[in-house]
Amino acid sequence: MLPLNYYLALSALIFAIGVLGVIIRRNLIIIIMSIELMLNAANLAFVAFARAQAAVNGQSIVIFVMAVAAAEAVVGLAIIITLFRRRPSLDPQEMQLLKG
Amino acid sequence: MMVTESSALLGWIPLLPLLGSAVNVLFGQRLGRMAAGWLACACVAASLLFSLWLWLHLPAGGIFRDSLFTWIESSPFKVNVALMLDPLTVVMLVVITGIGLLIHVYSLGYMGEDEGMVRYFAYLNLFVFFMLLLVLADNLLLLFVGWEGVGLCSYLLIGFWYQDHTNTIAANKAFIVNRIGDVCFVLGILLLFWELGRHGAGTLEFLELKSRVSLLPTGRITLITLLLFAGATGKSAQIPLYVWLPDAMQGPTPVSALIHAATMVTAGIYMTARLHFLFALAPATLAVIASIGVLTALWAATIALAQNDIKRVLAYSTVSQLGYMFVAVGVGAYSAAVFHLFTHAFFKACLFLSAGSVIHGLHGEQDMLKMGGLKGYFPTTYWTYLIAALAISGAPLTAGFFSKDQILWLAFTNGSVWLWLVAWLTAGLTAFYMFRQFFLVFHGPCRVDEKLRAGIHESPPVMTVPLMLLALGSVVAGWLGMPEYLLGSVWDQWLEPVFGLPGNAHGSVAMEILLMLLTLGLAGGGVYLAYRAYFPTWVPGALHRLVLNKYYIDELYGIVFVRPLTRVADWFAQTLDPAVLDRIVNAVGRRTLANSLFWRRLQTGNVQHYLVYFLAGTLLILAYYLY
Amino acid sequence: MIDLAVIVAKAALVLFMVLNLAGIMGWVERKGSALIQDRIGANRASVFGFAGLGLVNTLLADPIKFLTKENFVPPGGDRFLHALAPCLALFPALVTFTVIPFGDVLILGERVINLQVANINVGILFLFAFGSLGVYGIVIGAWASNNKFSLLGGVRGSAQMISYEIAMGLSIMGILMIYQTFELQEIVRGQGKLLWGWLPAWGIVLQPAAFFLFFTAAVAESKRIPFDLPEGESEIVAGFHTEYSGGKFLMFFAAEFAEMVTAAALITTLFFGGWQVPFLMGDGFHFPWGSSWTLPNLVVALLQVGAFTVKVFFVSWLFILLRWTLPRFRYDQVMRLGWKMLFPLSLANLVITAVSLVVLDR
Amino acid sequence: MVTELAIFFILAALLITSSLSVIFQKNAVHSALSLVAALFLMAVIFLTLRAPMLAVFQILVYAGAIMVIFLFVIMLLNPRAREPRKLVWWGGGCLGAALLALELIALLLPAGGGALVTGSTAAATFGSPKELAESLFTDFVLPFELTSILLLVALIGTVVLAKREA
Repeated sequence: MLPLNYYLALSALIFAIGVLGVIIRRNLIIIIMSIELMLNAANLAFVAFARAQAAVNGQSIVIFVMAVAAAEAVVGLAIIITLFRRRPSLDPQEMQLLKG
Repeated sequence: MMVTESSALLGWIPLLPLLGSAVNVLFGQRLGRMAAGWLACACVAASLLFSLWLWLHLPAGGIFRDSLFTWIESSPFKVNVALMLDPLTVVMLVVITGIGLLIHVYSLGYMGEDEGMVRYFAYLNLFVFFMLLLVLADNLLLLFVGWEGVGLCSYLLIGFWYQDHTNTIAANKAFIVNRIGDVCFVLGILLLFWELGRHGAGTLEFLELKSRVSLLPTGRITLITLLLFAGATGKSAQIPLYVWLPDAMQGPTPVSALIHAATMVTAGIYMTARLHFLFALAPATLAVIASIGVLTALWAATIALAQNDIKRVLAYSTVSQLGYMFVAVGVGAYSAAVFHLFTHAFFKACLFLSAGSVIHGLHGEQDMLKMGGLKGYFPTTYWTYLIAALAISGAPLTAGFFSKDQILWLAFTNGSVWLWLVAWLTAGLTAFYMFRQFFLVFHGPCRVDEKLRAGIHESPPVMTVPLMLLALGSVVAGWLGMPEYLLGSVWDQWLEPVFGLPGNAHGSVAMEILLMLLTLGLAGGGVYLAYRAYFPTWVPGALHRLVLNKYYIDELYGIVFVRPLTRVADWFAQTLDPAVLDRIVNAVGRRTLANSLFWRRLQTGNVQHYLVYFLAGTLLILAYYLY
Repeated sequence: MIDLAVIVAKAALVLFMVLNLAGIMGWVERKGSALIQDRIGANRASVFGFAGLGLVNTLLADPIKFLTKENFVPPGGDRFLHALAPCLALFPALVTFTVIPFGDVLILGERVINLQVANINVGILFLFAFGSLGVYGIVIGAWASNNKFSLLGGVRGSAQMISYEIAMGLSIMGILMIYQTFELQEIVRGQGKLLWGWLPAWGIVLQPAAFFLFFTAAVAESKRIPFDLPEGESEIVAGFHTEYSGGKFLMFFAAEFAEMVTAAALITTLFFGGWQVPFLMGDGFHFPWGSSWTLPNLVVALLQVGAFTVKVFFVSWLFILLRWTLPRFRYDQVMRLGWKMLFPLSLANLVITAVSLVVLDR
Repeated sequence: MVTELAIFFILAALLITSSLSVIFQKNAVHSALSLVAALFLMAVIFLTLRAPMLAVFQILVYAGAIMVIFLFVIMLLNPRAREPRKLVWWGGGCLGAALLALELIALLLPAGGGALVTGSTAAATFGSPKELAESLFTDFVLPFELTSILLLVALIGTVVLAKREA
């Protein structure tokens, strides 16, 4: 009989960790992994709400999130591979061609 | 109680020509020229069949309605794309699809050798679509869509031979002059909706309008109707906006017949007839309409007296006849106006097409001074032209006789003697200029260039058969609306559900017959004068020159409107603009640039910096929600 | 308390079975290779000069040999991951066996014992989920070895296993549609039905195409010849386990055979009727010609477990036979087979099954 | 109750640890493996929330497929770059993330209210494949089909991106 709030707080923490990863790391692959963490945090909240409200819809949405995450990850990695071929670095700070 | 039936067939009437147009635009070149033409004809023919079927099944005193979809919904403003078919619409449908079909078929011959034939038929079908939309619309906004659409097609078809610069100029002129009227028209629609909305009854549907317009004060209605009528003067070529129609003759002749004689230019009449319940509440507007109508009729007729271009005579004649119709509207005789619209469509289309046949036979020659004595060359066209000319002149038992006399009679009884007198004079002028043209073209010595003379030929059957049918229509179409002292009017009964019973004429049958005889006498005089003046030869004079140049109205407009406007525009462009506007604009630009130079530092190109901004924004938004 | 004991007992039984089957298969493979290559093989292990019981000797001698060898970690390698990798390789193979039913129900007094360690409602997906984790063992092992050949093996392995997982998953969709459940026990029970009164409705009968597709994909998933690209000893030394020795290598070695046994058990469960013995119902045999032979529940359960074991043996033998018969594919051939043959064929099988199910349902 | 609580806190502690490990590991491979662990733990939490299908998908899709591709790419590129970062970034990042966590919790907790997640309100079939499938193929059938298009687009896009120009 755990309160929903425990899960929500956990979800918020994981999300914040993901955000932190995106900001402080300078490796594109790890940045994408941090984004996956954030998506998972959202999933956790969905599943917890679904359980609390006994509505399976929340679980359905998680499946869509997973599909989108998969698409995002492969396309992101393909872009990284293409970038890496041009310049062997994964540091986003070295990719500043769009500087204003 | 009005019977309202829904019919899915209704939507197909305008849709078929649209499909035909779309197919011709997309695949016309691949279909081939003749296939494209026949396809266009088939679409209009199918529309005609549908129209006839619906006509036969129209319940007595009822209408057909079909709501296709909701176009705009912004409460309380709701407009459906919905169609409505009542007796008035039936009349217009018969004119548009019936005469339209004949003209389509005629075009197969007339445009047969033109390289833009596919484009021509695509435009023509598109025009039919918009015209059908205009008359089938069940609300004012949809009518306006059709209204603008036919304007567009008119523009496209006037400038059809765009390689010639004068055609493009004529097309632009038609478009711009129409725009002036359309602005007033839009204002009228908006004002109507707004005023009704203030009474909590905002709507643009005709049926609802009819029951709600009585909410409005007379002053407002007068303003609204004047604005709407201003729109009609543009579309239906009335003073002061008639100047575009003669120039519109630069287009192909079948176009002149269909758009600039039979259908589009009558849209103004149709609109006023459709909104007759509104106009009926504004006597002042009706007086204005009658005056403008009769003035236009006389004015255009006098110009027509001296034109040498075969099509321009007919164009001014059209303006003049439209004036007649407005006279009828002005005296509240909507049924008579629509009746004249109907008969006029037949004989004017016939005249235009006959003229087109002559032009076609002479390889594009339009100057009547270079014709003459063509009777032998054009056996069929000669007779069709003669019948149509008799009809427009009001020869007994032809269509024009009944419709024009009805208008004259109603002008006399419901209007004033002056109104009748001017219209009566115009009838004489009409007979004169029509037969002047007739004699110049078909009789007297042949003045055609020697080089051309060998190539003169009568048109092929694809052109002459429509001519004969139209000539037939020019005679029998009028029999629908015989006056009370003959058989009585089927016409008025048919339109009775729309307009109500025609008001009792304050006059006797004897008076009516007397007036008819007077008109007949004057018309006969006109024909005789034309015979005397033009049959062997003819000598121009000073007044003639004035009239030939259309009273220099185009020049007058040029001096009064165009040149001052140009000068003001020049002043704006050369003085005001650099001094004030440019400085403002440049200052804004400089300021923006300076700002941008500062803010672009945010645009580091580093994704993670953006993410930090993103995070900061998220934090702020969340904080806002928290507190 | 007794429930817990039953579960522990079942888990222990399964673990015992898998590990022993894996060991036995290691011996069978050597014997099989010797048989096929027409030579004497696997007869060197002897206890006190007694080599007759080769199987027992091998089972005991191999672990002892491996465990006493030096446990080498290459310099520059990742010590922790180097040790973790073999565990990760062995773990999925053992865990997946928990959802495979090895018998129907055993009735001991009042107690009805389901002869399956864990009956979960997403059983087959669970199996695939853990099967898909098997790739981590070789990938991590390869990376942690700090060796280019190892790394190549790991990269090959990850690409190959991901590719074949898709065909594998898709090929059994037809089975799932026919038996309408994710639970393996239910799938096996569904295969106990008889078609036309005499033909057992085994998966291979209803979905022959799926069997071949699944079998091929399963061989590829177990990284055995002809799909042993991650090892490829003639190209990249020994692939991902080049830098492994001693106990860690033993675990990789055991993992390969455990994986093979698990795959065989899965194929048995899905296509060969699992623990089903033809015509054997819960209370004995009912033959199609009308006669029946009533048996006590214990005997039935033993027969079923026995049948299951025999079938697993048979399929494993197929694996071994295949290994010593076919040459290795080239890397691009492996990829082409997976993506351009198995994947579309599985899809086609899926569509055809779905359509025929709808048609037959009408 | 105590057991559940203990399980939850153990799982949560492990999950947070592995998540932190994802972003603080120097080596990308270690990060990826930490993420695998985190995803696995998430799957277990899903199980405790009666979402067995999602737990299995989490392992199958995330751990079994996506993360393998991550590892594949990491090994293929084998990046060995140092990541120098100023203290400002670290401090600012940590501060921002902490703030975000606090704000999110402050926002979410009222939304959660006093609801209990592991109560017995749900039917026994809650989260079963059948129920999930019914939800997916009735309420969400359009998004479901659109997702398939998204995946197809991603597939083609990836092939086009990663293909070497011939």
